[in-house]
Amino acid sequence: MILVVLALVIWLAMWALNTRLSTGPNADTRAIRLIVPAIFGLTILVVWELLVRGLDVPLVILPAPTHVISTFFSEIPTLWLDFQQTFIKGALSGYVIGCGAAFLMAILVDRYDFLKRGLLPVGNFVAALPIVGTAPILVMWFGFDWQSKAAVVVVMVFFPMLVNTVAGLQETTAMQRDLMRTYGAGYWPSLTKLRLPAAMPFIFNGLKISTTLALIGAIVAEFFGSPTMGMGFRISTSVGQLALDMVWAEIVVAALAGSAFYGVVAMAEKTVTFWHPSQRK
Amino acid sequence: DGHANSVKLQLQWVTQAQFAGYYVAKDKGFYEEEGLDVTVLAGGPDIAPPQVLAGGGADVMLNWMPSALAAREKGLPVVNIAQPFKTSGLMLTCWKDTGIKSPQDFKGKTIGVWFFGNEYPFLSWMSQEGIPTDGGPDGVTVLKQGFNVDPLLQRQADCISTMTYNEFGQVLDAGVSEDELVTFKYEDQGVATLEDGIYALEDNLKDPAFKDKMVRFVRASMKGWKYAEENPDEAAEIVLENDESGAQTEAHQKRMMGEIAKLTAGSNGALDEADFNRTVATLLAGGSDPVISKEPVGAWTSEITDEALK
Amino acid sequence: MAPNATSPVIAAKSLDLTFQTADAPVHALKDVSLDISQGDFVSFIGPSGCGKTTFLRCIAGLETPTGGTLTVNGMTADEARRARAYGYVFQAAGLYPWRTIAGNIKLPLEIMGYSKADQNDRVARVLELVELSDFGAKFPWQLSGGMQQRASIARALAFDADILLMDEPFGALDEIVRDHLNEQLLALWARTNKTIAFVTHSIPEAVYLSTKIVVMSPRPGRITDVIESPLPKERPLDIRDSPEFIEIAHRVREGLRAGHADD
Amino acid sequence: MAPNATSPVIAAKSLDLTFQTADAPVHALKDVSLDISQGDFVSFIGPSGCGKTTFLRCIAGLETPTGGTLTVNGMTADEARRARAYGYVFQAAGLYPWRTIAGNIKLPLEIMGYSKADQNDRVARVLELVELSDFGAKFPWQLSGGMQQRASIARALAFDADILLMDEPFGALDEIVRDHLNEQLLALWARTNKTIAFVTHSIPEAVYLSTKIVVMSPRPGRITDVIESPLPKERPLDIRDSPEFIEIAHRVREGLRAGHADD
Amino acid sequence: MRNAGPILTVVAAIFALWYLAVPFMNVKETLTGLERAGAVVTPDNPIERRDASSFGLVLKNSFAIPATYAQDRPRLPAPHQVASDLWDTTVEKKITSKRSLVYHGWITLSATLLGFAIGTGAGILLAVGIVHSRAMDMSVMPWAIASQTIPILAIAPMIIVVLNSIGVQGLVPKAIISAYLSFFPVVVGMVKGLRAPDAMQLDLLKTYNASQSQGFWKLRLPASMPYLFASLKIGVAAALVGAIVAELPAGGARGLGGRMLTGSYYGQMVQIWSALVLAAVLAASLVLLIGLAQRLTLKRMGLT
Ligand SMILES: Nc1ncnc2c1ncn2[C@@H]1O[C@H](COP(=O)(O)OP(=O)(O)OP(=O)(O)O)[C@@H](O)[C@H]1O
Ligand SMILES: Nc1ncnc2c1ncn2[C@@H]1O[C@H](COP(=O)(O)OP(=O)(O)OP(=O)(O)O)[C@@H](O)[C@H]1O
Ligand SMILES: Cc1ncc(C[n+]2csc(CCO)c2C)c(N)n1
Ligand SMILES: [Mg+2]
Ligand SMILES: [Mg+2]
Repeated sequence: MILVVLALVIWLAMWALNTRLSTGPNADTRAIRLIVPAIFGLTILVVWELLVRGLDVPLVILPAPTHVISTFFSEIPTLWLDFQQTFIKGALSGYVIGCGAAFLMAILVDRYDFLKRGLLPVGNFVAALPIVGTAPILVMWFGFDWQSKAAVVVVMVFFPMLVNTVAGLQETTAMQRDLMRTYGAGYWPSLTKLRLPAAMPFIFNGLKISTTLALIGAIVAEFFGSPTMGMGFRISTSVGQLALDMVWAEIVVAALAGSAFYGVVAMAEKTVTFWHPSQRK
Repeated sequence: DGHANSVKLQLQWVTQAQFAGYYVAKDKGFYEEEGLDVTVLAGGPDIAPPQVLAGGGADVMLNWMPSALAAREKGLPVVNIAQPFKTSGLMLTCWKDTGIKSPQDFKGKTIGVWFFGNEYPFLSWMSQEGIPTDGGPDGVTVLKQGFNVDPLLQRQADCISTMTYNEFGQVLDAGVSEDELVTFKYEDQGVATLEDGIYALEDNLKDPAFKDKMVRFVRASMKGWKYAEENPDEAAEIVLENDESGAQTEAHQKRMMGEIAKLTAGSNGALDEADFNRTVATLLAGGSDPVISKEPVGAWTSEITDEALK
Repeated sequence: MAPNATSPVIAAKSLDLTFQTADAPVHALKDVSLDISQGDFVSFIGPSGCGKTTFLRCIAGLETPTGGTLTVNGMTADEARRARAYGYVFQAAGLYPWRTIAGNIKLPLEIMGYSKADQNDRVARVLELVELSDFGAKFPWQLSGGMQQRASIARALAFDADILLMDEPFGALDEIVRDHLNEQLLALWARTNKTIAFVTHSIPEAVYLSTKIVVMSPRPGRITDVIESPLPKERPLDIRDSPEFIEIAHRVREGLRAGHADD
Repeated sequence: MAPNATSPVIAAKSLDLTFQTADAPVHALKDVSLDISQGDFVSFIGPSGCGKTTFLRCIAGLETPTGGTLTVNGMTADEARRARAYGYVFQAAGLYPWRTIAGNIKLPLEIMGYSKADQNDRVARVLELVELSDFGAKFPWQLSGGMQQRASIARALAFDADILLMDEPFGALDEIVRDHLNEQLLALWARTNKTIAFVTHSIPEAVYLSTKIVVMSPRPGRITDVIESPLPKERPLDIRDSPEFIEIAHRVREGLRAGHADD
Repeated sequence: MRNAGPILTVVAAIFALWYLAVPFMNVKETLTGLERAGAVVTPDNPIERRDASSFGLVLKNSFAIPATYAQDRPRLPAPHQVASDLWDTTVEKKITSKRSLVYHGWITLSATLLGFAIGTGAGILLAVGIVHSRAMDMSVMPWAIASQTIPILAIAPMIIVVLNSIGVQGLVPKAIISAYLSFFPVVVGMVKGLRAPDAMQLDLLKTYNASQSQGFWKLRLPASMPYLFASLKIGVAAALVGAIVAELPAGGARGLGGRMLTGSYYGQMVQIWSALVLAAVLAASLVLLIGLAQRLTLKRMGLT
């Protein structure tokens, strides 16, 4: 009980601290921008730890963070193996193929209005197919290894990427397009010199959304059949063994990998679309 | 209080004739005769019954012993209080034309295995055969098989795990004849582990009222099982009525009931210590990463069945 | 293909243009006839919506008239556009934000296939012309509005078109910067003898710059007055305080007010 | 709390304002002193970035000066804002697009807690004042730019503030519409005897409207000239062709050009 | 409906491709079946056939093509197989029957709607908090993003068990998982929307000395409406996926998720496809409905 009360107290104290920091004089410095969310995350971990201990939550329901962290470090070789299988082979290859195909398709769709009016609504419908149903089908078609995971990822990222890229290619203003016409510029010059650069912020929006989708897709697909490694494989079998610490260690890997992937794409966005108002300053 | 007579039972799979005894006992009023109000909770591939038990979502669960013993080692003290299944229905089913005749022929082949705690008997078996399970020409390539038989039908795997009462039938239903197949029952290989036992939490069993409730529960359940064995078609009908997914077919459930009856036939509900010891031996022998590392203590009790079968 | 001095560079005869919109059709140009000769500086002035932009866009081949004839350099407007007969300056600078100032000016040169060396030469030359030599490597948002507008003029000057179409190029600028750019534009025009068609809202600007002021009125858009300016080609800024100037400005304002009467 | 006629309504003494930005601090106002009396119409003119808007925002209590003193109706600017001492008209109309014209005008009345009946009365009155009575139920986008701007003026007039702060309210309009609104604004001012502070880029506009023209120059923003207008209160539009008018305009232009010299 | 032509063409093209693909996808199992029934197929060895290309097999055994469209356990069911199953399970069955897809669709839909309501409510509240409290903005937002990298399928069972243990069962746990997926798009959209008013619109209120709550009701909320609807469309589709995911560990195999699961479990591909199609139809209808509400609302607000 003491631990529970302590958890509450810590929560309130940290919240007060964060409120002070974020409204204080240095609120806009880089350090504070990093520290505030860090404190928040740390608070959650501490409160979680105290509650698990205080309320005697069984390990098989929810392990304490310290437990998860120690498992994380002792199981690094396994986690690394799973990470390679799921992230590098499954998610990344699916991401590249899916986003690449969507990009090319977007250029076609943008060029032919007929496709835009016909394909996008149908695509919208197809995108609504839940992964839980498509994953078993794709595992059946593409086998147990990473290829089927990549296929699931392709299906998941294709449409968000397509929609964003198409929207981006139409993002130019009438004036920008007219300028091209005054130069008598044909399709390709206006694509490469105007519409693609102008579409970049949207394309990156699609790429960013797709990062988390790719990882989740690859993991979930492994629930429906896999070789004997991979993050989704480990999660589902560890649940069966009630090794919840391992489950959470994999979730930590997923969260870290997902956030890092997102961060890398966001950084690339910053360099490529440095000119966009949202990136300046 | 109201809880004194209410029991929640967590199954380890969706509603099917594998659990006919419990549905029959409920439907025929055997539980009611014992003054019990029983709720049967269906399971599925994402449900770990021990977790449900630990969370208090159920009072008793059905489980395969490897998974239950693993839970015990993880600090969740579950105890087997009855064992309605005498024999194991687990087997590997292989295409004959792959040339597999004996376990030694598995080398270089691809085999589908159920994980989720069910991989240990297989690993134990392979280590007894001296076959590595990490692929290569001299080992087997293991797949985590989903819960259907397509990997075999589509030849993504040379062998897959099946239950005599369910998946094996599905293979046959798909038009495959038995002489195209080679099967290896775990029972015959000496690596069978106990399936579908009834488990409760150790702490709860210290409470006499709970114990009494379990006694009545087991007694009524066994009555249900024996009734199901004798009236397999009626039992299958009862199961169908209780199926919420609407996906089961009558033919399938009737055949399953017939096969299930063979597995429960030898049991009056009491656990045979020899079976328990064989299960433990199999699991302790299992490969480099054994599911249990030491002889379990107190993992089963005869107190309930002794009382129930008096 | 330079047209000889006597035949007009731009010749519109009974031009008509109706936009088909969702509700009612909009009659944007009605019976517009106008000749513009080599070396003319023609300003178009008129209330909002009178069709100034539409007329300029017709000349540029960006809009297709629904009636009448229009020739530019003796060709149809669309042929002239493909032949890159003119440079067009929009109301806003419209620089591409992902290109530097130099990159923006290079854009038409790349598209028209100038050689690399020639591109750099021309960029340097026009940057100097608009007094932005130090800013070639900057991005548009790093420049003030007036500087951006000068860059967009440079962009239209970088290639060899001897018609310049300008749609309210100085609309967004403050009066002083505007005066300054007006002076520079006049100097450039005097030097190059280009033909300039210029849309503006400002009466003093129109009077100060033009050899010919076209007053338009809306609904439907038509020409109500064409005023030939008696001002000399050499025009210091304070010519605007001279009686002739005020006289012309007055006439323009009267013409405008007449067109506005129905508001 | 109406100040007596002799003490100024707005009094700024050595006002200073420096913005702290990521790189260098921006000195937006330096040593600005100015008195505005009841019933004055004061125009602020100056090149872009000279601090006109900043000064107006200081008066409105939207910006806090970093030095000097400023009183509005004898209070600090912030107190005056809380006392709802003024109406503010922004450069763009800034109507809320989800409210009808009447709804937009009602907005300040709702916030200030006027009764329902009073709200409707006032809306009807100011709509009539700006000649928009028929358009109360329309949404902003259904009106032309000029009409929107009039609606935003009506919004600032709907409640009882006798100071009106206007930041380039007619910047986006064409010259004819602008002339028309200028006339109306003058009439309104004559009728109500409000105190008006008015920012503009246009020299003729400043001269035409004001009793007092404040010329500013940038980097750092300061007042370089204050010109009292000798024009009568009654001003027909063609007063702009009169020699006095041209004379003042000339003086303003000179003041501006001096401030621009460093560009 | 000027899009009808292109849509129909695309749909027709998809069906054509689909029909074209069926023989290639199903040829191996079909040949095995025919061989068992006594037909002569080339090659006559199933292992050789496994390693052969489907293309060659179809060419060499063209007589088997009709049979590929009528498989019981097809790798790719033909469209008419799916259509007739859909017809059987929606129109031909009483909607209270457990074999009716309408019954299962309703189970999923009810969890979806409840979850969507919870998720939208929570999302809006969180967004309001983020917009009004800097501390919340800085600390919560990065973690809200991180929360979306957690595979929901992995923690869904835990959520169900934990809720179970505090006595929450039935519809609510499913709705909560569905809410977990739908709240994020709403938060992101609403934060953007509540911050949509520009400096001038905010300053205007300041000149009226308006209070924070007046600012919220009269400016921020109306300004956020277009953003709200855009995110509701994404949110409702996510809620449906969440409800389906939650049905896997919820037990009982009820609902469309349950249908997909048991379909996969018993190798009834057609059943999976029907459930999939119905799920997509549901999602599309929900999105359409929100689009309708959007048009009505924005029209009344004069925003279209
Ligand atoms: N693409 C279009 N579709 C329909 N109507 C149009 C289109 N372009 C212009 N119009 C209409 O044609 C008329 C003339 O427009 P135009 O842009 O030429 O006016 P303008 O004189 O340039 O006005 P401004 O001074 O405001 O730029 C207007 O009524 C306008 O609404
Ligand atoms: N919030 C701010 N933060 C930093 N600098 C600012 C801010 N607001 C204005 N400035 C700077 O202060 C100076 C004066 O700006 P202000 O907007 O008052 O000019 P202005 O005279 O109204 O110009 P314009 O005619 O372009 O509207 C400019 O250099 C501007 O960049
Ligand atoms: C969650 C979970 N999934 C599968 C099994 C293994 N198992 C037990 S019964 C059965 C069905 C046989 O037809 C299977 C596959 C398990 N124990 N727990
Ligand atoms: Mg125009
Ligand atoms: Mg300003």
